[in-house]
Amino acid sequence: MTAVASSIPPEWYLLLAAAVFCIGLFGVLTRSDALYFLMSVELMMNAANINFVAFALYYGDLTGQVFALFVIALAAAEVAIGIGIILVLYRNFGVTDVTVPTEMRW
Amino acid sequence: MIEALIGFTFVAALLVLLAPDEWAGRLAFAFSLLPFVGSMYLWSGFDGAGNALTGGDIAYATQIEWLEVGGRTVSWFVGVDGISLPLVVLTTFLVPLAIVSAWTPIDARQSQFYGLMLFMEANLLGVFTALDFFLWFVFWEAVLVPMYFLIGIWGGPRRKYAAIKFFVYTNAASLLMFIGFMSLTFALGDSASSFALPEITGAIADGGLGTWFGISPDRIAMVAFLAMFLGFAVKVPIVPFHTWLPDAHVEAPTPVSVLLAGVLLKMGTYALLRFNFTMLPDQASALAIPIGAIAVISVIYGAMLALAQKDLKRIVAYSSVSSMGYVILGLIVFTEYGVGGATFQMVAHGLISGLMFMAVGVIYNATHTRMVGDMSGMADRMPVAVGIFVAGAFGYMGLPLMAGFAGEFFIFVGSFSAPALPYAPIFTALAMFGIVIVAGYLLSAMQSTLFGPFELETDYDVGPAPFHDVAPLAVLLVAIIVLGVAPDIFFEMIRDAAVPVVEGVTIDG
Amino acid sequence: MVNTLPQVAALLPVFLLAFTGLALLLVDTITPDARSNTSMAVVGALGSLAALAASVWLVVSGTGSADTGGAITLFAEAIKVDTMALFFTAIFASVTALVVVAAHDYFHDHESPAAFYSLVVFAATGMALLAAANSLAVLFVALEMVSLPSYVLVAYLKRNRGSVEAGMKYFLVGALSSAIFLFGISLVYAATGSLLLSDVAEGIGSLDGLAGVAGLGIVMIVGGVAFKTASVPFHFWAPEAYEGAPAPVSAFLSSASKAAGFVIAFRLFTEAFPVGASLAAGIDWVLAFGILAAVTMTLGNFAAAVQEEVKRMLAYSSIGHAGYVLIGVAALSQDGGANGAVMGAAMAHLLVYGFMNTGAFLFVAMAERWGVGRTFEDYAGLARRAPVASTAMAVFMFSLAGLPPFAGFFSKYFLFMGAIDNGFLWLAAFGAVNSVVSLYYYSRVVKALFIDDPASSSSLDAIDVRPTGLYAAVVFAAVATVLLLPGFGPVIETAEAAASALF
Amino acid sequence: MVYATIAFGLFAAVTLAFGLGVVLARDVFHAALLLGGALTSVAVHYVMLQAEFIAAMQILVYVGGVLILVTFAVMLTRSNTETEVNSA
Amino acid sequence: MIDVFSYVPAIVLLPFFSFLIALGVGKYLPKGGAFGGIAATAGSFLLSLWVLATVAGGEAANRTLYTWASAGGIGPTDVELSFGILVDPLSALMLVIVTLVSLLVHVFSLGYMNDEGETGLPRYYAGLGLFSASMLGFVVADNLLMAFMFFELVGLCSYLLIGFHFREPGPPSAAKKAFLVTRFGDYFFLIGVVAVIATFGTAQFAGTESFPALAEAALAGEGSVAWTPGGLELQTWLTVVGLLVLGGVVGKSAQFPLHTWLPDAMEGPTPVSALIHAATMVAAGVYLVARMYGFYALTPTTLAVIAFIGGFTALFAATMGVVKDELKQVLAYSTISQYGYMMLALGAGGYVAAVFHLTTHAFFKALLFLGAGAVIIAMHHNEDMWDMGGLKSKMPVTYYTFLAGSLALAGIFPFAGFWSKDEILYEALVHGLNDPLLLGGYLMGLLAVPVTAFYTFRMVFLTFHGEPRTETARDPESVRWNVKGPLTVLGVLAVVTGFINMVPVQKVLGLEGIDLLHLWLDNEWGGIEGLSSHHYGDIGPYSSGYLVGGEVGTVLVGAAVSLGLALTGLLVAWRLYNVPSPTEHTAKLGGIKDVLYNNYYLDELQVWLAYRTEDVAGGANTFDQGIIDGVVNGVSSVSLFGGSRVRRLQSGVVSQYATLLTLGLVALLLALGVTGGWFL
Repeated sequence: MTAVASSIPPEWYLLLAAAVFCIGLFGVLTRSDALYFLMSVELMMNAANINFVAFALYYGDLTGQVFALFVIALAAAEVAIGIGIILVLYRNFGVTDVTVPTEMRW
Repeated sequence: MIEALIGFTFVAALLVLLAPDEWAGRLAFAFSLLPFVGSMYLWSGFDGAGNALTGGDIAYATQIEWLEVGGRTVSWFVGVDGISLPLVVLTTFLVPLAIVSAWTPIDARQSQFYGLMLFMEANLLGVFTALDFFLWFVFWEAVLVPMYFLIGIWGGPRRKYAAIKFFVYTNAASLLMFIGFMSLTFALGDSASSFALPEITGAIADGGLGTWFGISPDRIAMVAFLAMFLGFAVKVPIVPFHTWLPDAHVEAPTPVSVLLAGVLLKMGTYALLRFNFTMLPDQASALAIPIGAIAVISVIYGAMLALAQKDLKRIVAYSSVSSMGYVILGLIVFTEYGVGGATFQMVAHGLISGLMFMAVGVIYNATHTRMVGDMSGMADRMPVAVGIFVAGAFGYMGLPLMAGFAGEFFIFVGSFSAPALPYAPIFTALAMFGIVIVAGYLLSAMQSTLFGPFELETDYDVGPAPFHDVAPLAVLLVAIIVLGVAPDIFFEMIRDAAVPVVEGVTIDG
Repeated sequence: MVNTLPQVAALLPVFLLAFTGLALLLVDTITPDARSNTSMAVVGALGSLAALAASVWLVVSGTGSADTGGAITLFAEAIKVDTMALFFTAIFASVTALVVVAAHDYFHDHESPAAFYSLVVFAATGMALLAAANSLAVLFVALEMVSLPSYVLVAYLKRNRGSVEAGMKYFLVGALSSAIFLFGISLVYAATGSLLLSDVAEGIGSLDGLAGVAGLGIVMIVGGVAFKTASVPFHFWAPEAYEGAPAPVSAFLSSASKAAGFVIAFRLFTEAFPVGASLAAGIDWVLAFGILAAVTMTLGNFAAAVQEEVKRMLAYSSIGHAGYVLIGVAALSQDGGANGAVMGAAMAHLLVYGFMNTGAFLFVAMAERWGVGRTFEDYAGLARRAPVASTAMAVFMFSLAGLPPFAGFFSKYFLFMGAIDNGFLWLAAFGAVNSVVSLYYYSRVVKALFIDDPASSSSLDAIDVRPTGLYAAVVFAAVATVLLLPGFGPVIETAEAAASALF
Repeated sequence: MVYATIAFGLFAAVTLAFGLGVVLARDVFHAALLLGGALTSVAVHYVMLQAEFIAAMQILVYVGGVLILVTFAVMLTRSNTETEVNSA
Repeated sequence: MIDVFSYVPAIVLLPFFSFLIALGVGKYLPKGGAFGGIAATAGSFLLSLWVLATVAGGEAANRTLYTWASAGGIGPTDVELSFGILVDPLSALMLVIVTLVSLLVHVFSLGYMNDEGETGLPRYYAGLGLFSASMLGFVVADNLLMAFMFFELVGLCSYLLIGFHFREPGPPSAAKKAFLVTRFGDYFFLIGVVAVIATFGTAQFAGTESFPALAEAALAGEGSVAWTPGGLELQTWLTVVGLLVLGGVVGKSAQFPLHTWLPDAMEGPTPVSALIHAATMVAAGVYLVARMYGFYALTPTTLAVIAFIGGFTALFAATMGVVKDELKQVLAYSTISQYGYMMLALGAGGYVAAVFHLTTHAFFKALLFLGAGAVIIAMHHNEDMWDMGGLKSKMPVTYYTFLAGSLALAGIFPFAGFWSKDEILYEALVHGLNDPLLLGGYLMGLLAVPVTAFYTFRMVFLTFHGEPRTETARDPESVRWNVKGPLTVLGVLAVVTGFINMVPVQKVLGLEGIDLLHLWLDNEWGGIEGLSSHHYGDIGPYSSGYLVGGEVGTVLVGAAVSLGLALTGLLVAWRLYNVPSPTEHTAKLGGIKDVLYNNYYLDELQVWLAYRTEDVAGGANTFDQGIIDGVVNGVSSVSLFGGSRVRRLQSGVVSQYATLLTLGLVALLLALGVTGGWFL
């Protein structure tokens, strides 16, 4: 397995992460359902994590990995809260489509 | 001493604010006499010499460090010299009179009104005595707040528009000025270690301006000059930055107009003198022709506008624009009579325009209109008030042996042959034509409102004005005549402080 | 004395806040529902005041300042307590105290106010930790500690459509921004190989070929900061969140949370991405902040000028203020002599802003408590029935506009001054123009309160209660706003010293 | 070496494919499932990067926790939506 | 020895105190404060006589009494602005004239105002007091600035008094016009004052450091002035300054083209008209030129202009007087005309002649006005001469004194006017023979003589002769001693004043010493160095030329011609109007009639100009409200509009927020990337 790390240039991971990030961002921008939104954000965070883990190995520094762990935990918490909010949103507006509640604007 | 004066006025403002409405007017008047007495005391013991900014002896100076920022100290630094003392006296003199003149027209929320008046007085005193830039700027800006309320709450029908316009416009100008001044201080670099105006003035005079972010000292000085000039031009106001003034005046209640015209406009000219013309005389001198032209335009254009007005207050308001043009002319010529006359004119105009606004107010109290076409023959019903009105109007026209003439004449004498202003005789002669137009519109207005058969549609009898309306008018008139007959009571000390300003300029050729 | 205490004592305010949060949970479980509101408010207020006292005492005693041996680092340098951290902790604690006291009256008839207090205090704990973070990891975790309770707080009124809508928008934009911020951190980590700020700075100094990656990361981090500080273009959540959220929460978000955003910026862009090294690497984030500052203040102020609702106006004004404070970062220069001055002024402004802006939102909370409505027209003539509160509001408005004799005057003007001193005349000019615009809409509030006549004689009858806690908070904020003018010396000097220590 | 490259390429492709699936899926439930796939393939990357623990956590927390939550949410909201639509 | 000159200020201040008393407590005093005024002017009169005697005794005074403003610098010069007194033969004479006329006017007012039951008497007497005080202050002024200040105060008083009947529409308007038109002249005067001070650093009239002396020295190359405007020759500049000061003179002395205020000023009470025309306001202009004659004598161009304006005004005003129907209107135009003569004299180098005419005119014009006042009392304030007639028998005192005044005005031998007018024409003639412009002035002055005689006697005949044409004229109200007294005094003076200066007699008969006024003004009995008629003659530009028979022949021819012309005018009037029921003959004038009736349309022109000024002001106002204020408000509108656009960004849809946010970030990225060169 050591060979894998040393054989793959870190730039490739950068590119992979960037691609995943962009996909997530694409999802955020194109989907109007809050749940898609949430999942897309998860993808983006995972993209960051790929970087952390990859470069932790590259630099031989564990802090990246540790941070990735934290991120996973925080992402989970965020999803939990997010789903709570989506549920109250649903209760008040009857939808999970984020483009519908526009009572406040301008 | 000055601290006591300002402090007392603040406390008095607070007390009046808390007093019941019925007492507020009387109480405020009583309180406002004390600052007046205090200023008289300052005057009697005045031992200053020269100009406070150029190393002269400052009377009653106090300097206490307040805070330090960016390596420069800000301090509580107050004191008076021959230029500021007359304005301090003017302020403390006008405020009690304005308060008395408010007794009739102000019939709601009195304690707030009088409290704000005193609060404004305290800040005005601060403006005229502060010698540290930040301190000065605090007072300078703080004047606007009570003024905003005074116009906004007790004003006429369009008071809200006028108040906001006044407030925003003059603040915008202040900011511009602030930025200009700051560039100047930073260009001074290590030459000045505080925001004390004397130190900054001295540092600039000693060539302390350095290159600042690649901009040459000359250019910085010029940019700062322009920024400050524009900033103060709004306050003065100088054409074409004057349009807030008629609106503010027309909507403001009489006592507020009195202070607005009497003292607040002087803040602008005072600051011009202190900052632009004392600190950066060479820049001023380099711009002599445009500034002279602006002065002349202010005089003539303001007078022409006054001629076109039908509202008495608007007439007086525009004529203030015109009068302030004279002051600018006096400043730009850099002669003792010019600069001294400009300062004297500030005081004189303060008294005269105060009188005029009060007189218009007295008539308004009785008629509830200020439109020229709505009334005539008021002299028939309120002879004393009208008599003083006429006297004041002639004072405004520059009748000799009244204060206005002295101020204007000093300026004219000072400017006619001034070396600092090319084509000075032509500028002066053009500006002088203002005295004809001012006579034109004031006489016309008086003819149609005060004289002729009495006509006014009211459902009540119009009788003589009450004593407490007329008394301040009379006091002002006496003061105007005294200053006109014996201008030296102020002019001597003003001149003493103006000489260093004049000497500060370098005239080519 | 400081030397006799263990180093970890420097984190006392953070511990106090965290402990208060826990204590609140405890109280909630043991007190009967009927009295829980009051007892929790008392505990929360005492706890935050204790934290405030602790941080002030630490500042005064010189903890972490350059005079007493420099910043105190803890936990393998992950935490670093210096004067700036303590200064900001003081801001957070004071805002928290005000909000907690005010919330007592605001939630007087709310079914379950208990969670509110603990959420606020936990968020404050996160902020305090944020201020002391010395590693990107700690920073991100602390940031999430602030954000997650905030999302809930905004949506706290579960049956109120406005509150829920606001919470949803805040959360979604927040989650997106967090992701961007995190990705930015990962890129920086990729480019420099470390998460410790000082090591990152070193890495920035020796980038080879990775300038683009680091630059991209920094821009994304700027985005995260912009979100937290409600700066353009990450500001979109702010008007809605502030408008929809319960007014005390709006106060908390717009003051404390915004300050938290700025502490990140100040910390990161002095220690992790120093100006000189960044510029040498071709990463001109100063320009980025300059653009953001200019656009933010302009957009905030111009939009605020045309609002009909006071609360939404305040929301936009708070965006505008973010623009002003951004000058504190945007006006830095490589060897500008006034870097410390301008950033210190920004910090001082945040402190003053903490009082005046919180006070203003609390006044809105009071109006909501009275039920007088939300628009300018609804506020007409309030001064007749509530002179004290209205006067306090006038103080806040004028102070926000930067008029003397209030503290906002000095902080704003020192900020402009610092910008000019560092050669950023154009930023100061932008600020000046915007101040003028802001004057217009701030004075509209004053005009409504004092000058306008009430729409009808009965419209003021709603003002039949005098909520003590709200009054106390508002008046206290007003007094602080006024007194900070004469007492500005120590504040600005501390702030300047704290900021200078970073360069 | 070549294997490593192939493995990276393969799982990168899988990750991206699943990711795209998430954002493009018509049905939210499908999307949630696709997200699970994407996260799992990311976990594979972690393994390749010698971060087995992280990979484990990834699967535990995400696939085991987050995904379930999402699924709950999907079910809670969608069923109601349908009934509402039906009732309407 | 008592220093009488230290009492000179009292001459000024006494009437001033009467002003204060009348204003302050006048309504509690009998006769509305009249006695205070009478006492004050009487006191002043006595003091003036004493001063006159002292001056005759060889003393004079030129003192600075009070520093108005301490020396301040203008450019390189230090200037002190002060008040002082200058008492020399000229001012002593003028003091007596002014105080005497003022005293008589006060007395007359008892009859004209008090007895007629006017209201506002304290105000009236206060005005008279201030008027006298201002004029006296002007007369004793020792410098140009002080002169200007009192000159202006005189204008103020004329405003107050002309507008005395403020409840009617006419008087306030006339008062405004009087003040405005003279203010227009004073504008130039003020520039002149400032120019003098700037040029010489002083405004003193007398002494070696006075501005005429400095100018003289500088022109002679023996000194230099402090300042001249760049590139201007001294002579040119002095001419300009002289013309500027002249502006004030033209305004106050009602010379063409600023004479239009004076006929309107007849709206004021008649005694006030007497005071204005005889001794105070209008006289002030001419007196000013005489006062600084040492300066004017240095600039020939100015003198020529003065002479030409004077001659033209004399003729021009006289022609308008021909067709007027109202008593006071005729007198008003005659005043303008007569002051034209004085200006002609001054311009022609006839300094003494001008002062002489000023003196005689003061008396006979005061007499005529007071006489007219008496007639007006009698006629119940009807002034139309066509409603009068036959008053000769009803009011003999008035008639005979009025007749004396008229003869003097018409210049009939041996009444006062003859002597002074004759001397003016003589001076203009002898100096004009070498100067065509001046000769033109002379000819116009000469032409005005028969016209003057004609309109004067037209007035006399219409008023007093023939049959009474109305009921009132048949039974006029009688007047009392307080009217008759002043008339008598003035009547005597109108007859005898001429004898103080019988130059023709002296020249023809060779009697030395009867040209008293010449000697008086030539410092024969003392005076101030440099302020003598000889000195003026020396520095003046004129040389004399003579007609047949040298000096004596010229004197005789000149006198004969002017007297003959005057008699011709008188005879024509006699023919046309001394009939029982005269008719208007104006129709014979044809188209000229309308022109004369409308005063050559000059009023219309000035009104038109005033309206155009108002139009310009209106335009400026529109510009101000529309453009300048529009810009100010426009900035606010644009800001608010911008704000309302900006807030549209906030669409309320969170997806769009995400999009905008991303776009913003990308934009930032591009900006930084391009500047930082990341993409290279």
